Amino acid sequence: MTNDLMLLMPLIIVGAGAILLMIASTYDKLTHELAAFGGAGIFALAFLVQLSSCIAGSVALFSDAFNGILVVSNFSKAAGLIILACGFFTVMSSQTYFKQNTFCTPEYYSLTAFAACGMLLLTMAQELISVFIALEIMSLAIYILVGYDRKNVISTEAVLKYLMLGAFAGAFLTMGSAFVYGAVGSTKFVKIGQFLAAHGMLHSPALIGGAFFILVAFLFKAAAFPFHAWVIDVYDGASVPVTGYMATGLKTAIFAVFANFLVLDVTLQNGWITYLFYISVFTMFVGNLIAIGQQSLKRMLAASGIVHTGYLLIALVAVSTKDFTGNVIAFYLAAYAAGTLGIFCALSYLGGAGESRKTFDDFKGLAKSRPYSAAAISIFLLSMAGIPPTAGFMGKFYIITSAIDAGQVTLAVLGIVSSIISMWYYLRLIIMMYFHEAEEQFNEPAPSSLAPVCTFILVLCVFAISLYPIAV
Amino acid sequence: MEQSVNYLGLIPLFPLLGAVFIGLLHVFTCNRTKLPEKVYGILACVGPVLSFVLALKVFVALKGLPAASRFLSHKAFTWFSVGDLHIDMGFLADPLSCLMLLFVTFIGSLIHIYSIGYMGGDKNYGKFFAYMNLFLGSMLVLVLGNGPVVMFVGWEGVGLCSYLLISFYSEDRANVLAGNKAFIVNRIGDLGFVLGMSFLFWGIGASGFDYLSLKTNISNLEPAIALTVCLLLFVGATGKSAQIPLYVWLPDAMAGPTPVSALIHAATMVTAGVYMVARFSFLYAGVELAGNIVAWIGMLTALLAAIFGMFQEDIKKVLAYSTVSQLGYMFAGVGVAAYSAGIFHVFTHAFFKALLFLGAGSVIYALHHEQNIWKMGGLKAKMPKTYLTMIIGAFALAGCPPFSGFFSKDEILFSALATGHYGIWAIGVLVAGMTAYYTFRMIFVVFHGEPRDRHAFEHAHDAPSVMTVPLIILAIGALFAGFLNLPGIFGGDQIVSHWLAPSLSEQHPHASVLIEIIAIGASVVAFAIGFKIAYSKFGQGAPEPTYTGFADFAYHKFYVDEMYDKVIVQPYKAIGSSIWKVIEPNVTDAPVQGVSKLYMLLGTAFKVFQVGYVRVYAIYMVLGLSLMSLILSQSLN
Amino acid sequence: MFEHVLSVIIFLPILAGLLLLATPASRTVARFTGLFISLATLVVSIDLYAGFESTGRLEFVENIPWIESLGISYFLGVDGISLFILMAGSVLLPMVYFIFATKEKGYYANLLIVQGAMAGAVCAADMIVFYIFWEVMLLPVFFMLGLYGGPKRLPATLKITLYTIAGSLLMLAAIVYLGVSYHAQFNEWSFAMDKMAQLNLTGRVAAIAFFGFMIAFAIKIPLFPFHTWLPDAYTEAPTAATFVLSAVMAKIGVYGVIRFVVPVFDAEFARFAILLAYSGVIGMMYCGLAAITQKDFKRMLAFSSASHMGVIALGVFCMNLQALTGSIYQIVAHATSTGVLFLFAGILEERTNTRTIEDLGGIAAKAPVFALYFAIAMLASVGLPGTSGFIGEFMIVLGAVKFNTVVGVLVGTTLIIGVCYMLWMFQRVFFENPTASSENFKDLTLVEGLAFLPVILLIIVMGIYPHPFLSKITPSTALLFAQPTPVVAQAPASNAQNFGLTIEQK
Amino acid sequence: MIHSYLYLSIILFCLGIVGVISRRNVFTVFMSIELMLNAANLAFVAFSRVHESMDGHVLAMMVMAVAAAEAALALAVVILLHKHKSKLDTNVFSLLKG
Repeated sequence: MTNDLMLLMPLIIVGAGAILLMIASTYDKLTHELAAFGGAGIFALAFLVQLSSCIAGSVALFSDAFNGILVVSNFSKAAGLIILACGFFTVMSSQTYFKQNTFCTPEYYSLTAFAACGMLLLTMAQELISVFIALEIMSLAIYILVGYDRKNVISTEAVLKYLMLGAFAGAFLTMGSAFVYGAVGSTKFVKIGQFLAAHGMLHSPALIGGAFFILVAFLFKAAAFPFHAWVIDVYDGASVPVTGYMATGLKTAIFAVFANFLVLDVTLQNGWITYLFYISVFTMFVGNLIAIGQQSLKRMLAASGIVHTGYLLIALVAVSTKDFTGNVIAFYLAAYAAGTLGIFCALSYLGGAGESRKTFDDFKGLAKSRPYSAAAISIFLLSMAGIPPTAGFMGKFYIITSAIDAGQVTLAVLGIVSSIISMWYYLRLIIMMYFHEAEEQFNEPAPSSLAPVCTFILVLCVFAISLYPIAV
Repeated sequence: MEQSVNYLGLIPLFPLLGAVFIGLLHVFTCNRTKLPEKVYGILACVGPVLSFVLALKVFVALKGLPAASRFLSHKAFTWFSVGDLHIDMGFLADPLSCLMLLFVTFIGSLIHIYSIGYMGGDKNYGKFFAYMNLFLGSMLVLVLGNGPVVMFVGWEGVGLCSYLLISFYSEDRANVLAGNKAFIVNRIGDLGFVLGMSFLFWGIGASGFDYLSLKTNISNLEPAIALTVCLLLFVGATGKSAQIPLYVWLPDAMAGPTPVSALIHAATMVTAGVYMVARFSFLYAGVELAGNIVAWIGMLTALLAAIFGMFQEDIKKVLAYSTVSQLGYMFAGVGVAAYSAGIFHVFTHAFFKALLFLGAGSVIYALHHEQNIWKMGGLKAKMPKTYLTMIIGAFALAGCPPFSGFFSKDEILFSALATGHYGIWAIGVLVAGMTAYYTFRMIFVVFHGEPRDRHAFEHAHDAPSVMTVPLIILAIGALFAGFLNLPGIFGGDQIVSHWLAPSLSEQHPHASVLIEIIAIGASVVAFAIGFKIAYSKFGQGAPEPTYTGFADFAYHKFYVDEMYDKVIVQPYKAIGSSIWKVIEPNVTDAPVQGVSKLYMLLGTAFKVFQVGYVRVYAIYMVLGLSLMSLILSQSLN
Repeated sequence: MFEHVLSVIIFLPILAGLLLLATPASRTVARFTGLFISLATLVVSIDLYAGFESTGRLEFVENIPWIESLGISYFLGVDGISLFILMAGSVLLPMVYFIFATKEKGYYANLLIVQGAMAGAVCAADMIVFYIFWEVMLLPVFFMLGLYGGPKRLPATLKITLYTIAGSLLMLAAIVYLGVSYHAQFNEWSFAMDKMAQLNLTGRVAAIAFFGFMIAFAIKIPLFPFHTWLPDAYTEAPTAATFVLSAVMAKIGVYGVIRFVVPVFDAEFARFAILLAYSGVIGMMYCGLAAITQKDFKRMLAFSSASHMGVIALGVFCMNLQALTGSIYQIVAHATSTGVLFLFAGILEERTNTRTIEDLGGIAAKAPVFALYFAIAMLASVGLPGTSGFIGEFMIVLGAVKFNTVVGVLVGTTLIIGVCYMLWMFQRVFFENPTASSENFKDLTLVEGLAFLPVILLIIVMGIYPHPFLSKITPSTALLFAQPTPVVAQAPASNAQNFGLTIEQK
Repeated sequence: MIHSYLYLSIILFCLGIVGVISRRNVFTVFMSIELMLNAANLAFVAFSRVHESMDGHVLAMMVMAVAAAEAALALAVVILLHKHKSKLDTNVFSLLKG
């Protein structure tokens, strides 16, 4: 039991912290700056605990808490680390962001913590209903964050779309788990695994249908084709730090649980592998093609997020169900998170009041006025594009290696092709920043130094992750 | 067998060093205070003279050796060596190269001295001598090289110098174009040379790629390869020695200063092709067909050039075509395997043609760069020395006994006859007549009759002695050089031929005295007729004729240049421009541009699907869902 | 000879460049830093050259494990093949700082970075390390081209960048394929180049991987028909970038072919050699012909450079010792001749403010030293004997004749094609009468003259006494063709020590 | 016996789907979603009967709880929408597109 507590300590810290913040924010002495530091403190603490338990690493590969409902593996720990880091940087950048945009209240940070709580649960959940609950904890918090700017019709529209479609997908998840429960008699992954091992996939149609629905729900949250349409609008409507948070933390959590679910049993994975193949291909290409046409930077990043989902799906196709470590996925998520968060950090202080700087053209001549920020953004973009020696390259390299190693040569080649296609819209921003003269002036200084510092740290991360690709 | 002497390398080195030194002097002074011309003049003559002295030393050394082993060699260093390909920067002096060496350095030195006078007052005085020295150095490398590759260095070097010197008066575009023409045409020849070398190397080059080892291994070469090599090398020769079809550059090359025409385009460089064929005599001797082709090409060139020569009005052009024609003789000679005869003609030709050019040079000098013979006339009164020397040169060129040209040319014709190449012989005799005609046409028009341009005539006078002395020396050469190879019938014992014997693989035709007499008689008669016609037409001076019909056609050189321009140059340029104007954007680059267009198109197309209505997004989901479940149900049963 | 000399050569310039970018240094500071660093690199490389023992195998090896799980290691070393490309970079680049005095800070910084990256790509003996440097060396060029290029620079920048990256990403897939199949065949992970030679690859996937490499290199070289990015890029790029591209970077493409394709894909290479050879020849003629009608001398030089690269690439495809050695020698010769010609073109452009040949004339009279240097470089690039250009070209033609007669004859025409446009340009620019723009053309200053002098001398020395250079190259190339029959019929197992990459620890 | 329950729940579920994609009123849409969730609950309960264990009931309870939370949020959003456009037609809210 104490062991359970130790393993869940990060989760507990974040959850408790969230509740405390929520309570504390009823006192109007607590300004949202203070709340920001509070939230940052919570995340930092949780991160350190998680890190220490990673380094201690004494636990068995699958050590379960609450008789198998939650399971902590190295993979979930790594995912947890990423999520907590995402939360930390989100909070930091939000603090700066809200110097320019005034719709913040202390609850914002507690919601961030709640969302993180849900994400952490997701990474460990080994039981369908707890998956559903964790998903909803996360989602509900995120819904609120997306719509946090109540005055702004855009963000309201965003939350409408997200909530509506999210709930829709959630319904599929519940239905799916209902069917699975019907087929197996239990919703625990372990049981499902045993059942599959015993009877195989094709035994009961209910199981197939259920698994199919669950898959759909995951694919929706991960924004894979054909369930990707919402991402662009929601990312666009949400405020910058939240977008960053969704793009990184949420995706990490989803892929963690997705992988956990998929590696239950080899038959399950084989059953869906052809789907995942085509879905990943379509996701990559559709995402690229949407990204090409975008004028707003946030929308472009949203579309590129879809593309990265595609790459991650490649990794899912290539994972080996036995002795699954998921380090490829975790590494790619880390690399991707570093790059994406970095850009959103930069945007959160470059964006200006009301995010007035949003389109590509607004970034013309940034290299002149803000050389270091421009350099940082370029590095993040190159990392996303997978140019060495950045983390993105290493992540892509691992994914391609694992794909070819798993015999999916075609998929690997298609992944390469899609990253060739993606090259243009990443370079486009660099070209805007460096090779064009500024048209209109956005020369307000960074309101506070937190976000710039975070950006700098993330730049270091981008290189550190690539140069020391520690096997997670 | 062969013995090594280290001073061999110095012979080309002196002029080369001179070139570098003078060149640097010029480069660093030309735009500041000019050095006095004397400095350059003296510096320029040091190199050639020293080389000449060494050449004599070589000659003596060779003389000291038994005939069979007359080889001096000097390996300076390993040039490059990759696998079987091992090339030494080495030099070889055998009788053949020694002969070339002697007259190249000798005439070279003379012409340098002459140039001191001729080039006086030119603003690029220094540059000129730098180039001349460079040329002499390269020529000596060509002559002394111990293998084809080293020879090729000189081969290209002289080509470069001829380019530089032709376009010496570079302000005038025509000159530069002439230079380009010379270089490019030579390059075409060089391509042949390089390919020939390559084939030869893969044939027998693996065990040493210098003349001596090639000569020893020649038997291992397959006939087919041998023929290919011979022809390819001969392509090189046609380029360098202005034979059909690559002769076109030589007449234009007269754009250069006259001493250049004398040294490079008459005496030395243009004979390099002949020398090369003689060098590879061991190769050509084995391949009958190649020899015949060489001989015929040579003789046809001789004929063609003679025809052109008869209608030229530029004094230097006349001489240029006569050079081409004489080169034709030489190739005919080496073609019929009479290598010594060919080389001997090279030798004598060097004297009298240099003489004629220098004479023409001093005439031009006297008339302030007037070159049209129809603006001259009656000059013999004004410039007797020049007249006298040029007459000698003319007789030699026309092949009148006992001048040098007679013996050498006769030797060639005789060997042609003796080896049964009757056609070649017949044409040769005809050409001999024509030669006599156009030579004396020139002489008479220039020196006899009434002066056509009174004003210029008044100011004409003999050149300073620095220019006339070389003339006289050359004249003596032109007179007596022939006796060096007096055939048996005149009681001589072909000294040169015997001297050359060790380094040439030829067997002398043993023909009856009758044939010899026929040959001699024929060429004498031909000369007489040619001379007679020339005298009767121009002896007393004549007005400038207007050409019609064939004459006009010949006057325009059969429009060969125009044809080349239409058939080769223009299409070449057209292809070039069409490639980067039409093909590059529309064909080669089309796929790339197409892809990028498609890319942008798709990019804009996919925005359409992001309609913004949440219901539509839900519909997408459901559609995808149903599609997937459809596939699922398919896959299940 | 201290340890990690290669790392120093690679990272000294890169770090210096990054430092310059990070600090607000002034132009002069940047210039002199660049000058100092590149000279230091030069000294170290000369030290390296002196210490090179021409065993034919890798020397100065550094091997530090990096990612054990995939057998990737930071693995460096030079042999006779890479040494000369490395030297070319180290020797040529310092000139730029002498010549171009008043450029932006970024100009010099990027130059430093690209120098280091190219050195890295050449020294890398692990495929991943190679790939990383290969990609990195593009970025500085991207920025130089985009920031300091000519008026129409942006399309050119995009084109070269996307084109090259597309190629190299395909190469990445091929590299991974090699690593994985090594894992499959010897079941241990490794990406070391020398081990790859032991693979025996067959089937369609191998052919695809072969083309993955070939296309990447063909784009970099560039090989017909992948050259279409070149004219715009070379013309629009600032002189230094053009210089770097043509003098060194293009060569690394050829180097890649020698390193990866020849030893690893021996069967495919033998199968497609004739095809590649023809594409080399066609490229040579195509670009040579295109060059003759150019109005803009920089563009003309661009085409001529492409034409020469066709010849150099051909030398590799001929699969015999002479041709291969020749093309490696020609790599250096071309760097010293055409590369330097680009610098001269830059000087012309800066002093006359025009790139149109017609606007120039009579410069030989105005600037004799400049004319002399230019003439020497030009003659080297047309392969005149006595200059560096001849040796390589001769050996390539020689080898080509053996490889295939038609190819040999066609490649021979480079003698003619090259000389046509060069003479035409030289005549218009240097001869004839001065024009308005070239009237008061200043000759090279003393500094410039001295800066160019070593290279000009190198051209001549390499032409007259190439033996010492070749003796360093040949052991490595000879190992490549150790068998009686060249790579065609090599047993994959015995390939490793034949291909000169067997490590000797010193 | 069980099958009829299942059929019912599936029909409900499909009705929900149709409602989501066909209706434009936000309220209706959210109600349809609730319908789908309840269909799931029905299935849970039915299955728990089949397996003769109470898990299904528990799960259904949890789903309900979550659904309630979701509904609460949905109502907040509806109010927000109405504040902005005083309409509840989803097609009105299509500023984000392209």
